[in-house]
Amino acid sequence: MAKRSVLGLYTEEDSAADALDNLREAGFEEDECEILTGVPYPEGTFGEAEPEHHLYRWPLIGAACGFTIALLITAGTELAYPLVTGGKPILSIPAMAIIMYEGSMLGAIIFTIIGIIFESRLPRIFMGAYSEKITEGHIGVTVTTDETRTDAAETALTKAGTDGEIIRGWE
Amino acid sequence: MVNSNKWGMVVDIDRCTGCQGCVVACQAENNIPINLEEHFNQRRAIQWIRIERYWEGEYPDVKARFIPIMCQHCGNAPCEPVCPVYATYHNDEGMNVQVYNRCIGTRFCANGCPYHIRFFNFWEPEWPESLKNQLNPDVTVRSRGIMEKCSFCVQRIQRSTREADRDGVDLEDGDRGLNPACVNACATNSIIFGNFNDPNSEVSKIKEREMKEGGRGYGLLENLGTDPNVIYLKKVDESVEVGHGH
Amino acid sequence: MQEHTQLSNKQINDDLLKDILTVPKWWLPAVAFLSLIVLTGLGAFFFMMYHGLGVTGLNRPVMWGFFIANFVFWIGISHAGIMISAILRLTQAEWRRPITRAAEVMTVFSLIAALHTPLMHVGRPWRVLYWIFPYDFSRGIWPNIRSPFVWDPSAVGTYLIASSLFVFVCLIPDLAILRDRVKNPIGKKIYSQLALGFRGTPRQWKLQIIAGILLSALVLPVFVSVHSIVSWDFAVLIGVEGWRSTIFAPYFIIGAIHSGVSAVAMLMALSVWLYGLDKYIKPDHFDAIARLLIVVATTWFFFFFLEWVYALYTLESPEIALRELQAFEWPYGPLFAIFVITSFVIPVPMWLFKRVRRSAALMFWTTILVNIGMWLERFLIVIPGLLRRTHMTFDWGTYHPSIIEILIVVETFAFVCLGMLLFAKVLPLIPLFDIKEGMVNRRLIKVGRRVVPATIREGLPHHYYENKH
Amino acid sequence: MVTDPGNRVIESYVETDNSAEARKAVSDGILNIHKVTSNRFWQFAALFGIMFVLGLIGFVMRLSSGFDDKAAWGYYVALFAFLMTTSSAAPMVAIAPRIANSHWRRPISRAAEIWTLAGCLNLLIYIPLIWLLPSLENGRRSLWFYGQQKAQDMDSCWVFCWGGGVPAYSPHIWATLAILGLVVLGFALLWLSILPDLAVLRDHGEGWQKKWGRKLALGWRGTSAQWNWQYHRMGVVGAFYFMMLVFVHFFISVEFLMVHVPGWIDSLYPITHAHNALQGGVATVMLTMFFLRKFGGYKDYIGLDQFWGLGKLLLALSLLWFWFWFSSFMVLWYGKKPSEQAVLELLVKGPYLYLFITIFLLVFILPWFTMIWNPVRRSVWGPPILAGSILVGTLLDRIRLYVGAWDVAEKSEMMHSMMHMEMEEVPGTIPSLGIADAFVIVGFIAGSVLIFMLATRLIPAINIWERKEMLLYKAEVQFHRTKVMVMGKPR
Repeated sequence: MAKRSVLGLYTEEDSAADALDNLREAGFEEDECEILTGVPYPEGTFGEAEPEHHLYRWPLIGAACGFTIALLITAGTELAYPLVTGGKPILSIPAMAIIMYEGSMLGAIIFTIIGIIFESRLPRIFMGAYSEKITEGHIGVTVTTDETRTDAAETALTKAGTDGEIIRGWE
Repeated sequence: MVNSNKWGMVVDIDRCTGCQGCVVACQAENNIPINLEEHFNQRRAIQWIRIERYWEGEYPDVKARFIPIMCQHCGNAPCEPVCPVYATYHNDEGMNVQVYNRCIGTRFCANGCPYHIRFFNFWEPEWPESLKNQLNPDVTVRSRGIMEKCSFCVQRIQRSTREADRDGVDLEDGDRGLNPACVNACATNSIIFGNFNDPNSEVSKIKEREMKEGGRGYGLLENLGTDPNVIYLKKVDESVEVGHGH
Repeated sequence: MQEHTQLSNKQINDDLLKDILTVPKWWLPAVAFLSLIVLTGLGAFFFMMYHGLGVTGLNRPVMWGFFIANFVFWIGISHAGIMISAILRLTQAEWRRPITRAAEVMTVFSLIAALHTPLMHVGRPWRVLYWIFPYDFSRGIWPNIRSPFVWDPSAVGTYLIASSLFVFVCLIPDLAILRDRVKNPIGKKIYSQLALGFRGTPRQWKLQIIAGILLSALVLPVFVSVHSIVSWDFAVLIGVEGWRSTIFAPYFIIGAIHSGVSAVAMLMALSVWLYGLDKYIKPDHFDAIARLLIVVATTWFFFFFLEWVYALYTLESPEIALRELQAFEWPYGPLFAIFVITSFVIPVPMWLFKRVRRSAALMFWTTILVNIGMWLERFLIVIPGLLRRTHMTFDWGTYHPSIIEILIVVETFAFVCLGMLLFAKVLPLIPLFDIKEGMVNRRLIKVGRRVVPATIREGLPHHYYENKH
Repeated sequence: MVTDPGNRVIESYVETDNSAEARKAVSDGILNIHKVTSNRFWQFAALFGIMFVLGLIGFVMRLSSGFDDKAAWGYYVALFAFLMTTSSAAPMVAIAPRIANSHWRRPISRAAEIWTLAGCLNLLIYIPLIWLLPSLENGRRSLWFYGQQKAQDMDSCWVFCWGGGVPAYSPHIWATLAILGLVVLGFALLWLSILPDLAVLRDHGEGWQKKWGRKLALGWRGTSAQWNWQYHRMGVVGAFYFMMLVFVHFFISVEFLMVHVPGWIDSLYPITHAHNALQGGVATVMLTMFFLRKFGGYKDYIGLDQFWGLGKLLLALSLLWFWFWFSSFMVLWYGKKPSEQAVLELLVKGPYLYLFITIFLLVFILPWFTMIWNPVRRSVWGPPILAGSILVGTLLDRIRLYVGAWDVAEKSEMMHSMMHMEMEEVPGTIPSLGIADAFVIVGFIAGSVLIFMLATRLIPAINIWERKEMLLYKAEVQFHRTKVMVMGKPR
């Protein structure tokens, strides 16, 4: 089933919010409608649903992985080539601690970055219905749905008073 | 494998005349490039063993004091753990060995050594044509960019051990084939080399005698806890404190 | 306290992207000149590599010289970037908005600059991989993880990767803007690839904001560890009285923050002058960063004081002799005086005056002074530290940097400037979306006749608002 | 006129509810809670009072045992250090955020400042220590480098011999002045901050509170000039208090710890000690807030964001604890200097190993690894519990350091020689805790708490004027379809 996306552009936050309400009335699901803004607005400005995410798990997992790898590298190399230097023990824990620490932090950060990109549903291959005006301060309301209901979406969007512009795009 | 040897040295400052014989012998034995005047001016001369000379007293009654300083082969060597590539480590014969192939020349160890007996090859080593054939085949010629230092003439130790094993005899203490070049060259026998693990060796006896209270023995800068394998016997007259580190 | 000018998104885009979409006149000559210096420096490096380190002024016992001092200096500069952006993000200071990215980018480039010198100054640079990278192909041996020189790459590497990724993630929304603005097709293609199809949905924005805070919290501990480890390159050496002190790690950190925050202030002044961003970087920002600098500088001075007190406290003659060498003997005495005066005595009292704090020019020159002083500080730690007057007077040495060393040091400075210029050519040095967010969140509260600037608090959990007061 | 990114006019000013009623509501609300004194309060006060009496008994016992046996005083000094690390450091929690001008501090600052009153106990405890401070006569190491007669011996230095040394008793003078100064500054800070509230008591309080309010308020009328000065004064006094705190910890850690342990040259230590103080101070205030909320009836005033703010501080500080410890441990561990090895043997390994591990868990592992977890950090129960663990850990830490050091001071003769100091033998056991020491430790901690409780009878435990001030700068407004909090930043 081919998906289509429809985009309405607004200059007023409130009319964008109205558009969202209209869409809900017209029976569109939360996950079909999206707000596009060029600025981070406070959460729920348009009465949209608060996005759920599990970002905080990522660094913990990453740290665990990094720690394990670093532990293996440090302890492993020391045991694999047991040379005495400066009367230090073969397993010099304070020295290992430093590298294990760096390892965990590196793991945590890399996983966090991946997590951020993943959780914000990026990368997105097809832009769908999108307008360059959005990064100039316009507010877009887009509906992603199957072809049959695009007209309904369009009417709902226009009813809220777009600046006369409706953009259709493929998904 | 655990080796029973723990090589070490005793240097009797009381006997040292500062004749520099050990220095020359060391240069010849270990393929150390000729130290020209500019090397000294650049403070880049390489002397695995050097005689440090200190003046004592005011003119006219001024005395010269000499102390030969070579790698102390410390038990807790500050130079070893800081090397990122294991180019220097403590081998099981109690020696601090330098692996030229591993060295990449961070010179961390040279800064770490409180005795300044680690030398860096700032230039490619050069010998006059006449000396090309004099180079010792048992010793690597060090290229530029790496550290080097006294090895207790490890090549001599290896050879004698090998031969002793072959003939099935024990290494005898003070054997000239075993001794490092500096020891053989010393006219006044002020440097003695031997195995600290062998209670009958000369060095062990001296250690036994001199390291106890009232003895003349001390380790250079021993308060740093480097646990050197070289014992110095101080001048007999007690007023002198040459190189007696705090 | 900040003046209140509201700008439209369009205007912000036009202001901050103009130097990317068009080429300013001074740009090409500047880049050409800097690249020339960089090339000269690289030439010097290859010359050194070919002839051996004999071409430097190093000797026994001064085995490290300009190179390592410079390394420590750049690591120090690199710390401000993350420090500023992370601390200010976590404390939600509004004045951070225009500063953060420039600081972070400076972090990245100065880290690379810092990596130059230690890698160049090894005896056999072509074998440097053996040192940095734990692998076992040909030699049947691994790096010795007990060595601070193995901790260094692990820490600096982590820091470099972390900060570059940090910069990239915070760039995504601005890349989206560029994607929509850039006209030439190739550029548009590249930008839209980098923007990963960012459209600005509430989810994406929410994660952007969390990313800023979370990553700051994660990068701060790394930033602390990096300079601690760099300080241990020195502090673990038992034979060097001047280096072996436990305060080194915090002392290096606070010194790094001192020089780095000053560098950020310099950067702000420069971006005002070069890119005419006075609409975005205002006297208030200089004022705020100067207040921060006063605190940092004072703390740093306390650590400096402690380091000296304890050096003398040991009452060991080599230590005292070293301190006398550092502070009173030619040529280090005068350098020491310059260092103390430029890094503390002149700037801090000046910053106490509002007029100084609010003037870009004065802030620029005072912070330049600070960085001269801090470079000298590193120099005075490394070189006299090695020239220490030990009991064995036979080994006392001297050190004169050679032209090669000077060229390479200059190269690192040119490299960082060049990097910043090139970055600013292709990507905005001021985070557009951050500025816009500031505009959205900015409010005014009227108290009687007085108007107080206020902001909508972002990035806090919702129940934060709900509990009673 | 304010416009938004789209160049459209948005409402020009945010309305804050700072009407007279609202302000009255705040002061009345706090006063009403402040006036009532439950029976439970008196029961607890009595309990602490009894413990305090025990403490005084222990104090006398300790004094009667004389100053000759240093080891016997270890626990006593540990307690002194502990109080300096907690009650004296608590005001920092009011000072720092006030300078940073953050709003969450407002309900906290007063309680933090009241702790300065407990400083008079610290003074009492300090008095005997004057006789215990090692003088410079025996040529021991000191920040003053050496006493007079040793000056001539130091031939190697020609610059740092300040006119042939300093008076042998200078450490005593300096330490006394510093600690006295800290207490006095603390009182000044507290009094400054309560002036406007005393005026409130004077006008709306009743009975003895009214009387004392009149006496202490110094005729505060709240003119704009007075307010202006109020801010400046508090800023300056606060800054001084902070500097003095760092200075005092510098002294304590050197004069009471390091001079006793031969070869303990740890230049980082004074900073570590000061940092422990900050950590202990935050923990103290956190617990105080918890009890004020639970038993003091200030439930509506001490909210989640107070614990959240303090929790974040505590998180950062416990990570710093590890960093400071590791920074000095790393350097001492790496070298093999016998003197340093002996110090590690004394402080980390050796008899104090298990104690150290416990401290490590309580002060770093437990707080940090639980508070990185949001549900714990953003709760009213999590941070206080961890604050408790940190306080216990800090007390144990003081005991580990001070008891150990004073034990060595007793055993080690080397203290009397200036050069190459080394411990000739590391004590093998922990000195046992005498009954007197137990009394002193329990009693004086209880005493500090008692002083705090009694002080809250006169002084409102929540800062009324700062709380009112918040009305001006905080508002909840409608933003299109959502409600947001708007915060103003004055100055």
